[in-house]
Amino acid sequence: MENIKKLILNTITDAVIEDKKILTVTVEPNKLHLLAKTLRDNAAMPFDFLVKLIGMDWGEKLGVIYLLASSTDLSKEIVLKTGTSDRENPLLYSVTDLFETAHFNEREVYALLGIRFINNPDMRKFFLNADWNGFPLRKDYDANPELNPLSLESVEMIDTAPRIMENADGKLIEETVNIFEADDYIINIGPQHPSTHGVMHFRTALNGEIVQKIDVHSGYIHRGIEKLSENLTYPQILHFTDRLDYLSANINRHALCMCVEKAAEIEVPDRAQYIRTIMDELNRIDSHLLAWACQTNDLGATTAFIYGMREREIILHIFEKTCGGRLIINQNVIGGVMFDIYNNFQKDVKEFIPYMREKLKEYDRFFTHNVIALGRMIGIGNLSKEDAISYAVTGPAGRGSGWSCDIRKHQPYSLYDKVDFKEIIRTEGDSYARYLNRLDEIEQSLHIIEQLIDNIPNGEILAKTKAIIKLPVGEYFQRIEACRGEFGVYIESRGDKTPYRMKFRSPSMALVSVMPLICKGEKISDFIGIGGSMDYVIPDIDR
Amino acid sequence: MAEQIIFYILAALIAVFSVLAVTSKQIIRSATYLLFVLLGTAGLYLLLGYHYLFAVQIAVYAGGVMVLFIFAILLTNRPGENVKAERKDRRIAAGITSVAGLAFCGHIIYWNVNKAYTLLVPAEQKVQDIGLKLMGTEKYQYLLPFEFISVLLLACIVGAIMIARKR
Amino acid sequence: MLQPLELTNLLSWLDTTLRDSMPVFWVLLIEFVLVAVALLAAYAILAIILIYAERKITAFFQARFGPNRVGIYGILQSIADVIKILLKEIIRINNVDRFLFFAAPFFMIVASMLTFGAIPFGKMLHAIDFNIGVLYVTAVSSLGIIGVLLAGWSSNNKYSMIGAMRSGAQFVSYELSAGFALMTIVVLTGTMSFSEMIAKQEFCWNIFNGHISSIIAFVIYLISGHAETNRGPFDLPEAESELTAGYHTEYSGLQFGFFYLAEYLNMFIIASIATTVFLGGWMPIQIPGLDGFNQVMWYIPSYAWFFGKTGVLIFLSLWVRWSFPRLRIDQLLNLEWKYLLPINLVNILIMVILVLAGLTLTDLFPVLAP
Amino acid sequence: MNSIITYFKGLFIGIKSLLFGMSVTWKELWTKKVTQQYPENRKTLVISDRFRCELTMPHDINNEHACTACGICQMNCPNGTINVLSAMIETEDGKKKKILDTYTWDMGMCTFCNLCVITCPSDAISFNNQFENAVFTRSKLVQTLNHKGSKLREKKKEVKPQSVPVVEDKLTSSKEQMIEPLVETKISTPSDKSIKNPKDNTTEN
Repeated sequence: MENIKKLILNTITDAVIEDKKILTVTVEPNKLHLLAKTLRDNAAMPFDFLVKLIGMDWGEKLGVIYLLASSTDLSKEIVLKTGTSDRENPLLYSVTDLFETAHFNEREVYALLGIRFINNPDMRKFFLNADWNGFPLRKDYDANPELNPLSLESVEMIDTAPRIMENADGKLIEETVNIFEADDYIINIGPQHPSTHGVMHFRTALNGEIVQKIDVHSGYIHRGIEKLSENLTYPQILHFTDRLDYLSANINRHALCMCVEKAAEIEVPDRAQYIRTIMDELNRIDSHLLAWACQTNDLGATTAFIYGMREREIILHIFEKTCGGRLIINQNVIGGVMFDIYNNFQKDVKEFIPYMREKLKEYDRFFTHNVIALGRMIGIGNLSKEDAISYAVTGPAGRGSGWSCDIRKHQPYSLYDKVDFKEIIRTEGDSYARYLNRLDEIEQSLHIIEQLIDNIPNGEILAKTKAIIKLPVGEYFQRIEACRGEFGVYIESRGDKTPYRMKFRSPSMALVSVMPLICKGEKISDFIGIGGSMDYVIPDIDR
Repeated sequence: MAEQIIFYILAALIAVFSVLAVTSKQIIRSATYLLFVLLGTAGLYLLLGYHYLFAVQIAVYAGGVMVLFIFAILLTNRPGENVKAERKDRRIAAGITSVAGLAFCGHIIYWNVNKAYTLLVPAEQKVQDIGLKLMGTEKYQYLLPFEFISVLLLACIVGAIMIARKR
Repeated sequence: MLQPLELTNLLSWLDTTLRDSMPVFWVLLIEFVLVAVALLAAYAILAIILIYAERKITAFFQARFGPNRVGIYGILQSIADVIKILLKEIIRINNVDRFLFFAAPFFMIVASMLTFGAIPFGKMLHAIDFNIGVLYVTAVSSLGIIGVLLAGWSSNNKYSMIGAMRSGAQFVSYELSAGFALMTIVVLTGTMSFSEMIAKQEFCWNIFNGHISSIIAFVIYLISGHAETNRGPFDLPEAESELTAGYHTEYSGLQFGFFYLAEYLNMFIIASIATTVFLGGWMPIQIPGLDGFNQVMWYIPSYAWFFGKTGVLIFLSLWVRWSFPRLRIDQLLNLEWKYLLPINLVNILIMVILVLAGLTLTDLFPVLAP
Repeated sequence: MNSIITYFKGLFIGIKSLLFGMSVTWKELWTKKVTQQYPENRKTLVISDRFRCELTMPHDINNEHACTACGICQMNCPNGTINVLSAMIETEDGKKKKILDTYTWDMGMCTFCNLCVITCPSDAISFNNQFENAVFTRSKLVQTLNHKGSKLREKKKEVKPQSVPVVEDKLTSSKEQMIEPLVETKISTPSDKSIKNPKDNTTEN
């Protein structure tokens, strides 16, 4: 890291470097792009993975925090900060040309904080309509419903995007670009469509059956969880995490619990760690099963979908008996778990493991080698490793492109450094690789559970915590491997019982942002199939 | 008697739909009316007991040609788009041509209508006979025209490929 | 031979009593009307039974119970659905070509009804017996596609349009294979008439008679027939996960009911043509020489044989439908143009050689000839 | 030649894979069905006892509950589902005392996060297993949990008598602390009450 520090100071002499847990660098807006580029192109340890892009309202300043990590070693992180004190017309420089994932994130920041980014190719608001008044995540936001009345009028979609570009002599030009050509044949896939896995809207330009361009519209179910969290205490925020990516509810909640525990220095009892890890892995199997089922359903195999649901039901039953929830399971709390395991938990889980293994074999016979399925997955939706990193596509999809991006291996948390499991990596990068990755990860999760289930130690399941949890002043990052990729929590605390700023990194957003790239030139049926193989969950995007 | 009633119904249908097919402003409707005309003709064949011709009429025209027509219209036209009215001089020309056609056909029918009754064989033709006639090389047999048609079709296919490849 | 359960007895009794009591013209008129009513009723009842059977069998394939609320084991479910569909509002949609929009479902249902009329359901249970039965069936069933195309176009909906275009491409391609597979058997039997075909299969079904070639033709016919009915792995025109409901997205109420009905009846029609052409139609299983056995087989009425064999084929079609993922349009056309059609052409050639060289089973073992 | 071999190899491998797939569905045709016939199996249906359905306030035979109307549940609820209305009465010895008037809970807004139950200092509320909650209007989802005419259960002897006043003092003394949600570190497992933390007062550290 010392080399990196030198590198930073060599590039930007007036950069402010703070030696916190994670190296934090604050620079002027106009130098950020250069610094990010230097860090990304640094050969020894390229910081080419933009983990989080967090828009901030510090009060006197508006700005952005970038959490960068190295794609070769995810545990190496750097935080970049920049900001502007112009609250009327805040302008920052875009890093979209360096990290493609920044594109949607910057649009999100624009919608929620009103910061516009120079050189971002498409500066429409993400999540919000263009006519939304005010910027919700700003501290001085006026939430009066009269400012943004509910409209029942049908609004014509305008396919033009404003943007600010910087030309060669450093002059800023505001312009509008057309997203679609006038004679494009556009169909709306979504917001109500059986295969968008939620309320998602893809405006798709077709040439016959072939997809030419996709424009992603999101935010139909945006609930403003990050804003809501600013007025709630940490235990209260917990129940929101389950509702982000509801299919990896337990894992998301684990992430927030860990972030708060780390900040408040709470030691989680061993028993709770075991329970958490087992539940996380069960949750992962559950989620991957659903992903498998939905993917098969997207490819038209309804029967396979129901088989997947059948196996998933057993896990849900275990969840229900453990903590009374099936989908939103409310198991983790700060300091441990809410419920201890029930009497027959171990027996049920141990019965499930061989059953699931047998069913995996059945899936192989039924679908994995099916000649039609192969034709619809092999070589479809190719995502190269470079693109995966640039778009920050993690999880089974990222690992299907040959990128080792499992946080459980790179930054082990809970008990993942004590158990033996393989990180499944395939290099093909197509739908089939992602499909197989999921099935193999189910197998690995079973393997992890097998190692833990008999060794759950006795003891407390909940650490003693203060009645009111206040986090010390500071910024806290927590990254975790959710079912769809890296889930992240960022908390900025000002010492209150509520966070000053809360940000969740949703893996699904990266998965959706890469759809226009990998679907281009594929057939419309394959667009659906690729969507199934990416397995995004919409509430995770529409936080 | 029943046959005559059916004949007049079919004839009226054919006549009405023919006119509609020509006068309709929307090209896809014209195609549909044309389809009804073809089906009515097939009905006439059925009435005469020419089952083979009936089936071929439906398979080739209704099932084959019309499907291609509609397909082509779907590919080129927008729903609800009307056909532009034709220029006046062309309309007059078309009127003259159709009257001439009517006179020509009417003449033939008028002078041959009695002969036709004697020529027509009321019994059903066997498919084998038709097949043998089509494939035969003797007098009143049709191998040569059949082959000519296939050459014509080949030319059409080659032409179609050429047009498609240019794009 | 004793055939006490055949409907023939009843029908001929009816015919003679009518002829005794009134002039021929009125007898014919009454009989025409009766036949038409019987066909329509059979059409509707078969559809109801098929829908119920499909839902139940599908459920069993998928570890579910299927309909089980209306009546015992849910047997009244499809009747309830019919009532529901009849009561539903037919929604008027803006900016559509109303005439074609309304006409499209009729094309579908008329085409399948016309085909339905030509099927021999049992001994003497024919509405029409054309001497070109096979050709007639192929010709008339091709009308249905026009309904699909018009429905897709006139709905003024892009999903419907894509569905209709897919359907068109699919139907035009697969009709070739289906036709060629039937022609293979026409080569074998030397006739296009269904009744003659059945008569020739008294001891040896066509599927055995032409052994290799027949079996290939049978499989190809099942595949392409399945594709023509827009079902199973070939349901691209209405691909639920892609196009919501394809060409009939905008239809509701009875209009949708027509599409639905036609789809199910087309499945039945394909199965029954396959039965008639390949599996001996209504002819019972008979073994030359074993008169006692044959007598017992004849005791089972011919329509039971017909529906039994058709039922097996329909089950096969359901089984396939619920086992495979959907094909993509290029895979679908690949299957037809790269596999089925060349195989079919070679197959016809093989069949011609078999027939000319006298290698069919009936040629080799004359005892099997009728 | 090679292409011909691959053509037929592909054909046969494809057919084989399809037959494998069909064998799976064939087997499934004969296995026991896994779905449940819900209204019929009502009597045998087992709902896990930790399953959270309706919030209830258990009353004993004397129509007494344990709710002291402290309002901690109301403060802890992230959605504002709970509304505790209290009334002041004078006890026989002349002291002013806060008692529960109405305790309403809006099921339609509840996310069943269990925070109210685990933070309740006096174990007055719990979730039950009554899962058939469908009603026709949304207003019916708002339920009053305390029964008519019910009153606070007298403290048993083993519970320290001063514990309740402590809470009351704190809550009434400082307005600031009223809004402080108190997350009590306590587990509530209906099946296994023994691991429950015996502490039932909420003292701030």
